[in-house]
Amino acid sequence: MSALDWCFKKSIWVYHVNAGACNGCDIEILDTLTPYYDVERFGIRLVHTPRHADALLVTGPVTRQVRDRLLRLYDATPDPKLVIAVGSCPTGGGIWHNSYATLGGLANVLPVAVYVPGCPPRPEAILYGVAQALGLVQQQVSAQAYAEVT
Amino acid sequence: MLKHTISELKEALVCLEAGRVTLPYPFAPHAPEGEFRGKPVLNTRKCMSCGACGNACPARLISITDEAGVRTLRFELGRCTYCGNCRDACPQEAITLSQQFELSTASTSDLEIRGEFHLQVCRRCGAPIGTLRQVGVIRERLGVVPELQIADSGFLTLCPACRRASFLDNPALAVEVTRERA
Amino acid sequence: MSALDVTAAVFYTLVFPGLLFTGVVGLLLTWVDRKVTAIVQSRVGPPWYQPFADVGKLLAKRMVIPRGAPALGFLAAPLLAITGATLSAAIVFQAVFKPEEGFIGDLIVLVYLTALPAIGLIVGGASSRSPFGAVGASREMSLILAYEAGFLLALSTVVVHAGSIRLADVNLAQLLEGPIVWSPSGLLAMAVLLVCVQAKLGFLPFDISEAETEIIGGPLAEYSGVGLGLFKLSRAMMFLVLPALVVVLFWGPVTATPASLVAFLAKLLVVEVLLIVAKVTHARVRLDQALRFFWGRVVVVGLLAAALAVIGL
Amino acid sequence: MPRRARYIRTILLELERIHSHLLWIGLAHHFIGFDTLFMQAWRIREPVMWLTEYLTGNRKTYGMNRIGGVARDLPDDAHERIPPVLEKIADESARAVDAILEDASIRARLEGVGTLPTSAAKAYCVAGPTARGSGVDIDARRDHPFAAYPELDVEVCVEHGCDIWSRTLVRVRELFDSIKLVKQALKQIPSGPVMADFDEIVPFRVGVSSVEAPRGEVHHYAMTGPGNRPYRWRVRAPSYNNLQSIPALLKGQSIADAPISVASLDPCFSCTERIQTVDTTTGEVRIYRQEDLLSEFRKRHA
Repeated sequence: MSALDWCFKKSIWVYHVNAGACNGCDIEILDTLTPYYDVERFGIRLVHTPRHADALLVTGPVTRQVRDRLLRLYDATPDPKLVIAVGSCPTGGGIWHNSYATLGGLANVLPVAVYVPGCPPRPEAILYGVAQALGLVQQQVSAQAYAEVT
Repeated sequence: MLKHTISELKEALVCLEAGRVTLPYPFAPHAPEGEFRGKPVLNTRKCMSCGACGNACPARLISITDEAGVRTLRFELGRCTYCGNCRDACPQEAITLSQQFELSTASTSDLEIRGEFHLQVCRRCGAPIGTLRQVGVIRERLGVVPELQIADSGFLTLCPACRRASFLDNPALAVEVTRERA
Repeated sequence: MSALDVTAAVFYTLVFPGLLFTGVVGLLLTWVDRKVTAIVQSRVGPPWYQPFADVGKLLAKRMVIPRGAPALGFLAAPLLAITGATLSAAIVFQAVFKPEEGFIGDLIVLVYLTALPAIGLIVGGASSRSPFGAVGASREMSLILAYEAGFLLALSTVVVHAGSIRLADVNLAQLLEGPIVWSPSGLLAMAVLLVCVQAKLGFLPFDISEAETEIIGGPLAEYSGVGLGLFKLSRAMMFLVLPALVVVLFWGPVTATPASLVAFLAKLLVVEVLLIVAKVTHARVRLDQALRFFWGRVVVVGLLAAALAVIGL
Repeated sequence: MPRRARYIRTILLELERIHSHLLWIGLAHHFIGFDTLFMQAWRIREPVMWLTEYLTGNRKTYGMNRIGGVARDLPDDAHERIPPVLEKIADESARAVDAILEDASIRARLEGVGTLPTSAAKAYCVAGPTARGSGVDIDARRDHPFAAYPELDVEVCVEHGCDIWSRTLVRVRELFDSIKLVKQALKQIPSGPVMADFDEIVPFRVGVSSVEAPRGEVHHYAMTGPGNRPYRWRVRAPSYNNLQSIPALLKGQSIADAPISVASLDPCFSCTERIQTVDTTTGEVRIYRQEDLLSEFRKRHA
């Protein structure tokens, strides 16, 4: 773990992108900054331009209109960068997954590091997702499979 | 200028009096109280894979496919909005919404629930009727109600088309029906 | 200048009170700033190493140069800012550690050097080919016009008190008559200087040129990686240098003895916390309001302080 | 719909208004650079979010309204849990508001900025606190009451300052009024069922409702469809007509006032981004203006 990795683990500047979300997840993202959850303890800060950002927090099912702006935003963020999908809409398209107006989730547009499902995900869940992207915590959820044997 | 400085002192007072309120999360859990609508969990013993939940789900994330005698029930919880309609629609109360909310994952395939159930096939034409459990539940329920007692429970393993056909071919049953009307 | 003197001078400006020392202490003071802001906002705030991690990460990230931007201006701006911060740190601490080497008129040179980071911002903003950069640069220019007047008036009061424009003499004068701040004119001048330092640092009531929510970082909008890192580092260094200047000018003699150094540190922290509390309890003012405030109240009080000093109070 | 369900819907709407107004007060001060109040306002707001999470199972998407009533009854200890939270919010926001009333730096940024005279407010037919801040006395809870509002006394807060400061005052007074309304609703809530019983949702029936949301009147048009799925659903959010007044707000102001003027409408951009036609075959996106729609319609039905 070189000094460089240490710096990246300890200081992540986050830029929030609303790709057609209903503002539910956006408010929960802002909630993580507020005193009860205080994401600055982990060195995470909300910045207002993609140039300063290390991680893109994307909310919303990526409507057609926002697609090329989202790609330009992704290019504007200097490497190394992370993309974190916040909410059920970017994770799988939410209710609008088969609607003509959306592209059905973020995976079809950008390489996503971590998905944080939830409608809206609790601020703790977003905090847990970003901490997991930083490798501070383990993933809790796993698939459930069952085959009936008679 | 004086009023301004007074109001600033009041602001500082309000802030300092509140003290530090940050929760020790994630080092200490902060579980939701009451009936929180978290990740749906399928109780595979109770579930008879009837598909009522699929019909009630707004995000259409429950898919049922029947092939080669096996019905696969698949929940793609990546799209789930945790509304609880599937829990309300399930006749067997097999789906419950857990209190789990930390669902972050690196790949959406971790958010899937998959269940395979054997199908009951119609003994005459081989078309699938429902899962073995469904037929079991129906037989159990029919067994309980006396007046619905039909002599031969063979009808249960016939698909609706074949059942209709067997009624027509069987003269004894037809006679019985007409006598009552006359 | 023999080879030894050159290496001593280079060591002096680049390592001890120069780049390295000021950078480290400046970043620590930025942590104090973020911690105090967090406490007032009733939350925990970042760990002590946070500014180091931020600047370290920025220096390691790839720097994106906007297409069509004049590369020379774009790359020179952060260097301009960092050299300004380093040299002004060297001069301010010279009065403390090597008083005898101070040259006549180093106070005037200091005025120009402390303006270099702001000029770096202007050059950076103008050459970043983005409307936000342009607006940020023009705001920074008019802000400089606003607070330079007050800054000079406060310094003139000190010059009148100390009777010389050499930092070491100011130290000497305070050694004899005691800190300038006790005299009424000194007190007024210190208040004026504090307000101008708040604007020079770009702290909240006056962070008009780098308003995050209005023009997304102004001149810094297009910077990333090394450029942004250098700008943040120079801002952290100025956060040490300017309050240190205030303490050296107004608040008593500062000599190289450990006792007075500890007193210097204590006074420095008092000034820092004063700046931070002012930052936390104020909203950002508009540019025209800032100009009216500086050219109105601040210049009047500055003139009053200078007049009192001339009379001899 | 049973009376108890009406009361539960009213209580939840007022709780949402409380958290929405506290959210706006925090955000507005974030836009003018006063982050301390942003943090403090959202700290005061957090208990309401936990309360609604306890009542409905989710912090924000309550999912309580169902056809014919409410999905879930109030938990039995609701009467012990809600009042203390409201008390805490009432006195903490009272002290915070009292602290900022005289702060010159805030007044300088909010007073006389983003002015929308009463005539312009009526011309742009803005709704909600934006209208009430400009002296337009409209409030859906009193003009055409819904849910349990006929049995509650709603106090409509109107300010005549026509600028951002008066909109702030309107929202602050509405915050305290909502706290009073929730307490009154809790006292008067009748017992009884929360869900009317009906067998089938008749398809292709139309329902229209207009409700006083925190940002203004929101109008829903819904048509039921086969298989208990909505066949048509159209929402006209208040931000849709509030946003039309932005040119009037921004005229003759500097860049610094632009974000706070737009934010003073408490706009919800997601609610207004819906008029978008996509040609499903080519995938080409087109925005229709009113004239194009009218001409298209006349052509089809000429």
